[in-house]
Amino acid sequence: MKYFVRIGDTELEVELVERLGELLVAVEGESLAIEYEPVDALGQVGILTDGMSFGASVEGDGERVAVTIAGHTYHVEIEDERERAAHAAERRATGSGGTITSVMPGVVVALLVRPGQEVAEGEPLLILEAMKMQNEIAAPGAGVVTTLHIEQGRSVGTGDKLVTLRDLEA
Amino acid sequence: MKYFVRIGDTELEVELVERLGELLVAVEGESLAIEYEPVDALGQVGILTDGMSFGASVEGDGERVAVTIAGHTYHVEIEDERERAAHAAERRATGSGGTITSVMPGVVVALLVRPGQEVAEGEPLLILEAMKMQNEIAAPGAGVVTTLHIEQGRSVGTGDKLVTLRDLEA
Amino acid sequence: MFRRILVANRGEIALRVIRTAREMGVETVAVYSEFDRLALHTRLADRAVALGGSLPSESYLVGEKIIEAALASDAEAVHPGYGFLAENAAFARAVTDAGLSWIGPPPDAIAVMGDKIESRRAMQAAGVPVVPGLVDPIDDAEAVVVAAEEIGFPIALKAAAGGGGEGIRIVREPSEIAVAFRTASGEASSAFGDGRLYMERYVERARHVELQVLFDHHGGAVHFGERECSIQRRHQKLIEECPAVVVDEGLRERMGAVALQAGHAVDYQGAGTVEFLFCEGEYFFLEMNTRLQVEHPVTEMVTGVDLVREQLRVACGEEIGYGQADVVMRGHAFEVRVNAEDPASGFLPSTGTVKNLRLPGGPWVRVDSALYRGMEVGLNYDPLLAKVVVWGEDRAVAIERMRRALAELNVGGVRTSVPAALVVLDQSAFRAGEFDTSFLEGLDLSQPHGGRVELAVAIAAVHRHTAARRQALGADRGDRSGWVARNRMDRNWPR
Amino acid sequence: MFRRILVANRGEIALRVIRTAREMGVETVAVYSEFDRLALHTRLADRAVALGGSLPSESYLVGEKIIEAALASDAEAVHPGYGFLAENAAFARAVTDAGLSWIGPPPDAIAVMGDKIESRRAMQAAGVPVVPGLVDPIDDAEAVVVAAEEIGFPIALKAAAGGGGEGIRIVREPSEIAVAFRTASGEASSAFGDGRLYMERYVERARHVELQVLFDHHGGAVHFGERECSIQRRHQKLIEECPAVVVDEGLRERMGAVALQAGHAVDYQGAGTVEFLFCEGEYFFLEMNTRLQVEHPVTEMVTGVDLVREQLRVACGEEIGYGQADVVMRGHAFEVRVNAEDPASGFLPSTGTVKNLRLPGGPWVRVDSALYRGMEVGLNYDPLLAKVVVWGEDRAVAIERMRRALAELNVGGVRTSVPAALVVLDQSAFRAGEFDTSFLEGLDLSQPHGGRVELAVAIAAVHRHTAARRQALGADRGDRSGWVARNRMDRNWPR
Repeated sequence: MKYFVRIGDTELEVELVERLGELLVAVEGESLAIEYEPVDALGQVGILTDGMSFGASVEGDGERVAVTIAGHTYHVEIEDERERAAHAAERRATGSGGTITSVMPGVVVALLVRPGQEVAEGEPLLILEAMKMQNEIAAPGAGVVTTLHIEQGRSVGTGDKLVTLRDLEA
Repeated sequence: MKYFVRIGDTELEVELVERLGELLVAVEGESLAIEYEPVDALGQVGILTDGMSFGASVEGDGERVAVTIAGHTYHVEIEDERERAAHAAERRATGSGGTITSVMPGVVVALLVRPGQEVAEGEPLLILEAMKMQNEIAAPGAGVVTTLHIEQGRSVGTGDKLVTLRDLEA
Repeated sequence: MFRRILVANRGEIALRVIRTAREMGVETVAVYSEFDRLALHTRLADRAVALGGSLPSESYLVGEKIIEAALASDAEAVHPGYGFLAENAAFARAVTDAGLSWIGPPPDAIAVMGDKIESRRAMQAAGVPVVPGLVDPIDDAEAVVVAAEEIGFPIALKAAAGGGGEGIRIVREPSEIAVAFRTASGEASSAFGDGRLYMERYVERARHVELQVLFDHHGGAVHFGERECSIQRRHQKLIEECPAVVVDEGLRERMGAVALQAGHAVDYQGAGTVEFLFCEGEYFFLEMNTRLQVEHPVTEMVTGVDLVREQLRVACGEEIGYGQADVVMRGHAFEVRVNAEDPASGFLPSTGTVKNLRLPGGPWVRVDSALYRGMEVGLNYDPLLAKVVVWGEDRAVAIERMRRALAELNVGGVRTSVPAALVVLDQSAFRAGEFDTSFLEGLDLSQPHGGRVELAVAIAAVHRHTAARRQALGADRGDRSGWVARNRMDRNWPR
Repeated sequence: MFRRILVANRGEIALRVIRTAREMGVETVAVYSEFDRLALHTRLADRAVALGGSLPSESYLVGEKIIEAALASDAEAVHPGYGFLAENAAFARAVTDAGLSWIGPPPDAIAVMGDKIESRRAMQAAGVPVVPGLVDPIDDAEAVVVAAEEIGFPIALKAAAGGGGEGIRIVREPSEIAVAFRTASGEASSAFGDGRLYMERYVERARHVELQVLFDHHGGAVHFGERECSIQRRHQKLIEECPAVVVDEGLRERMGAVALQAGHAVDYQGAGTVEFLFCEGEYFFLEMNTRLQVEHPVTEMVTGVDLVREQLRVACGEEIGYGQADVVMRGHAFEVRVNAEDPASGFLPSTGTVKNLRLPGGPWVRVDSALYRGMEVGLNYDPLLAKVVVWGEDRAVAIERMRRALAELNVGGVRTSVPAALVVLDQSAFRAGEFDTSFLEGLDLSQPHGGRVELAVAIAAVHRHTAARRQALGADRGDRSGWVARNRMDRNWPR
């Protein structure tokens, strides 16, 4: 099985092959000797690789997985081959899209635009309060507001849709 | 449901009655107001009783349960009404018994008696080694060895049968 | 000494107070919101009283409920911790009016020091150096434009009623004034009900150095040296240390004297912190925090003094009982704040359930933590989950000890600020003591650090593969399954 | 400094060494038996080498395997920890013969001090006071009977080749000699392959006081004051402290000088401990432990010196670099050993799986622990699971802090010695400093302490009831179900 793992700005391909009860691992085509042994079913794992030892932890069962090694946490997004194909098809269908999503959980304390309104690049669309800080969410480019997915006073989670813009017809 | 809880040298009766989603608790007939709230499904519980708060822990699902409150661990044995009746019937059937069981895990390093041998009170029967200490296990009273449940060199666990004695016919 | 006190807080600071109180034979009463029924502070106190509600505004911020809980549970005093009502003079007054002791400074001292303008006036009068700026609060952006010409850029705009870095905006040129004023004033209005701002020169390349002080009710006063808290972002501290690399013994003596002068000027009692902006040997009074501070443990590790014990002692009328010469500093201590936030995305708040937890241990590692397995981390409370504190015979040893301790820490299920602290501790400039309050913001934290990317990626893939496989087989959730993966060239696999 | 060292041990002491090595930038190689594949020392070291086997005799006691692992992993030195091969002179020689450095004293010093008779002779020659007794080992019970007349009862019989209290028997009258000789000699034979015993007066109401010493390769030597370890049972220590209540500064100076004299007499190098029996101002050399000791952390907390760091430094040839006057003791420290044993049944060993774990934290609490959730505690290894260490400004504060810390500790799934330590800390005689090595055995630990019997019993019953109910309903294993039980008189239930 091939996995496509995105971490930071890069993506690495990991291939796993089960053979006679062993798991053969290759990262970007380079094979990696790794012993992987869960400790407590809560996330602690013992890793041995090439003589080196790590008490790592790993969480997340879906596409987002966090791996902590020596205090550093590596947040990755994983797709397997089937998911990759499905996601590609989805993207082809919806185009590049113009929906701004929330990158953090918070509360919408002010909505500064209304549907149909034209906005310039950098113009504030709403104010999101999180952890006692107010953050202006600005338009990433010029456009027309088509949909407000939120109301003032409403809580939003990470990834929730906020505002959809349509490109200005030149 | 009534529970008979043995702790140290004493036994206390606890009655639990479920009523409208609440649990009514009485220890030795004295009712006790208690809020019992598991934290993590691993044993940590939050207890509130009469304004007082405890971060306790509780382990064991069978008849032996350990409760830790403020660093002190209370080891108890619990029987419910049905078990109590069943155990009483069992004791009636087997009599007072003459089997010595191991009070600790260890290894039998020497067997000092053989079946049929007469032993005096205090006479050593075997030597059990645990945690690098050798312990002589002596006869609790005079008798005849009827059965050896163990062999030299064998490991035994807590509660395992060691030697059965029969009272000497006077 | 008090027989029983109420701790009007939650999280690690509530635990901190409970621990010392228990050691002194003082019973503690915890208060808790619905959200915190199973929090460690609720479980580890001797008694607990429900406040109801899950928002701070329904629980820990409702002074009446807290005073009612104290009276109902027969407590003699209230310890406010930090945050919430700790610097609310009206609450302090209400506590004493209810016949309870207040483990903190007199309400008047809180009121003066809690107001940027008033405190500045008082400090100037007392001969304590302050940053150049306007004494009076400002309520429109135009006034800022005018005054900026005299004070000079960059300038700082702060809520007149605020504290702890909330509502602060730095303005570097006239064109930024309008937006900065609008957002800062808006935040100040919504947070404190007072949109007025205070304006002063923003001291660049400044370091944040603060003095820990203690005053009793008999005129006695000592300081416990300084802390440096320059590793911060948006005025939220990440790493603190004691002592400061830029302060030597002579300077410590002078700054200590000034800090005590500041306290005396407002008839201070109890423990407090006088914060200074420090720049090339000069220092300016910034504000006085009229409470225990988050970073107080670094001072404790170096001086051997339990500051919470001292708070309780002076609050119930005891004399300090020792002099400045008895305060001896030994070695060096660091604190790292474990916040629920993601350094890779600009320290955005992170939420989740703590599924997996491993706290560091061993020599000279202190963990002040409210974390427990199963804990839910939400948005309603301060993101501080835990503090890792280390002591070492010198700064270099303490840095290595902190790196070692953080490498042992695991908080699974929520993102934390720890990776950012590790990056800071790796920087040669930090290790050389060369940094200021802009240091943290100058680091690129967007990419993974730690140098184990390939391994992490492989572990993640094996984890996912195993989980999928287990699901397919319908195996027990608690099942452990390990893998041995070998790297044998003769298998001719895969390229 | 070494680039990489191998740690020839397991459990908390392996972790202890790994931690300091990491802080010094020295890489560590762990070795592990099959049983310890997932142990913390295996996971937290930089490298790990499997020894195979699960018994000590197949793994940690096999010197050849360990040396092979060190060579294969390119380590430069071996740290033995305590126990296992730490005081095995032949192993120390084999290590150096293999071209590796030995982080411990010279093999000859180990050999002399490891032999009760030889060490006694050497100490007498060096003018170090020793306990009255026979110099030569004894190999039959009759000889004991004869010699006892001269030495006087009670007498102690100890394995000539033993250490750490193993194989010791106290004989109070002639009739007990036969059984005591047989069992002690049998244990000595099976443990050390040498059934000879050493015989001396058993000093009653004695306290156990020991001096921590350090010698470099250049003639430099310092001591770090004393520890008291009188709270013990069958010579297995439970609570240790630094300093000792019976030692004042003058006595510390004299005992320290004697301890250094003892080390110099055997050309000692590295860290070691000279143990004394202490009785009403008199002290007698008991033995010298030629290794790091379990209780070394109390010395570290009081002196601020990292003893493992000092071991590594002198082992690689550095000078100590400071003098006796630079060793400054501050405050008071305690250590409590968390052993897998049941105080209520005479400290019988306890086994099980650690299902549930909560370690103490907060100010001046140090936890040196090998515990992790899921750990299996068996019979094959030392029962020491963890050590809780606290520091306080004085003894009274440190006692209260230890009580507080232990109240926070939970090790679920295995019985521990902690309740016994709590009972000791509650005794007024202990708190007054009035105790000797028989103190612990004089306490009744068979009944539950803590005073919460009714509550514990109620919790146990609710737990069992809930578990049974959940099973009956077939609910999810991870299900949390809480209960609110009220005490309402108007319900007229139950009597």
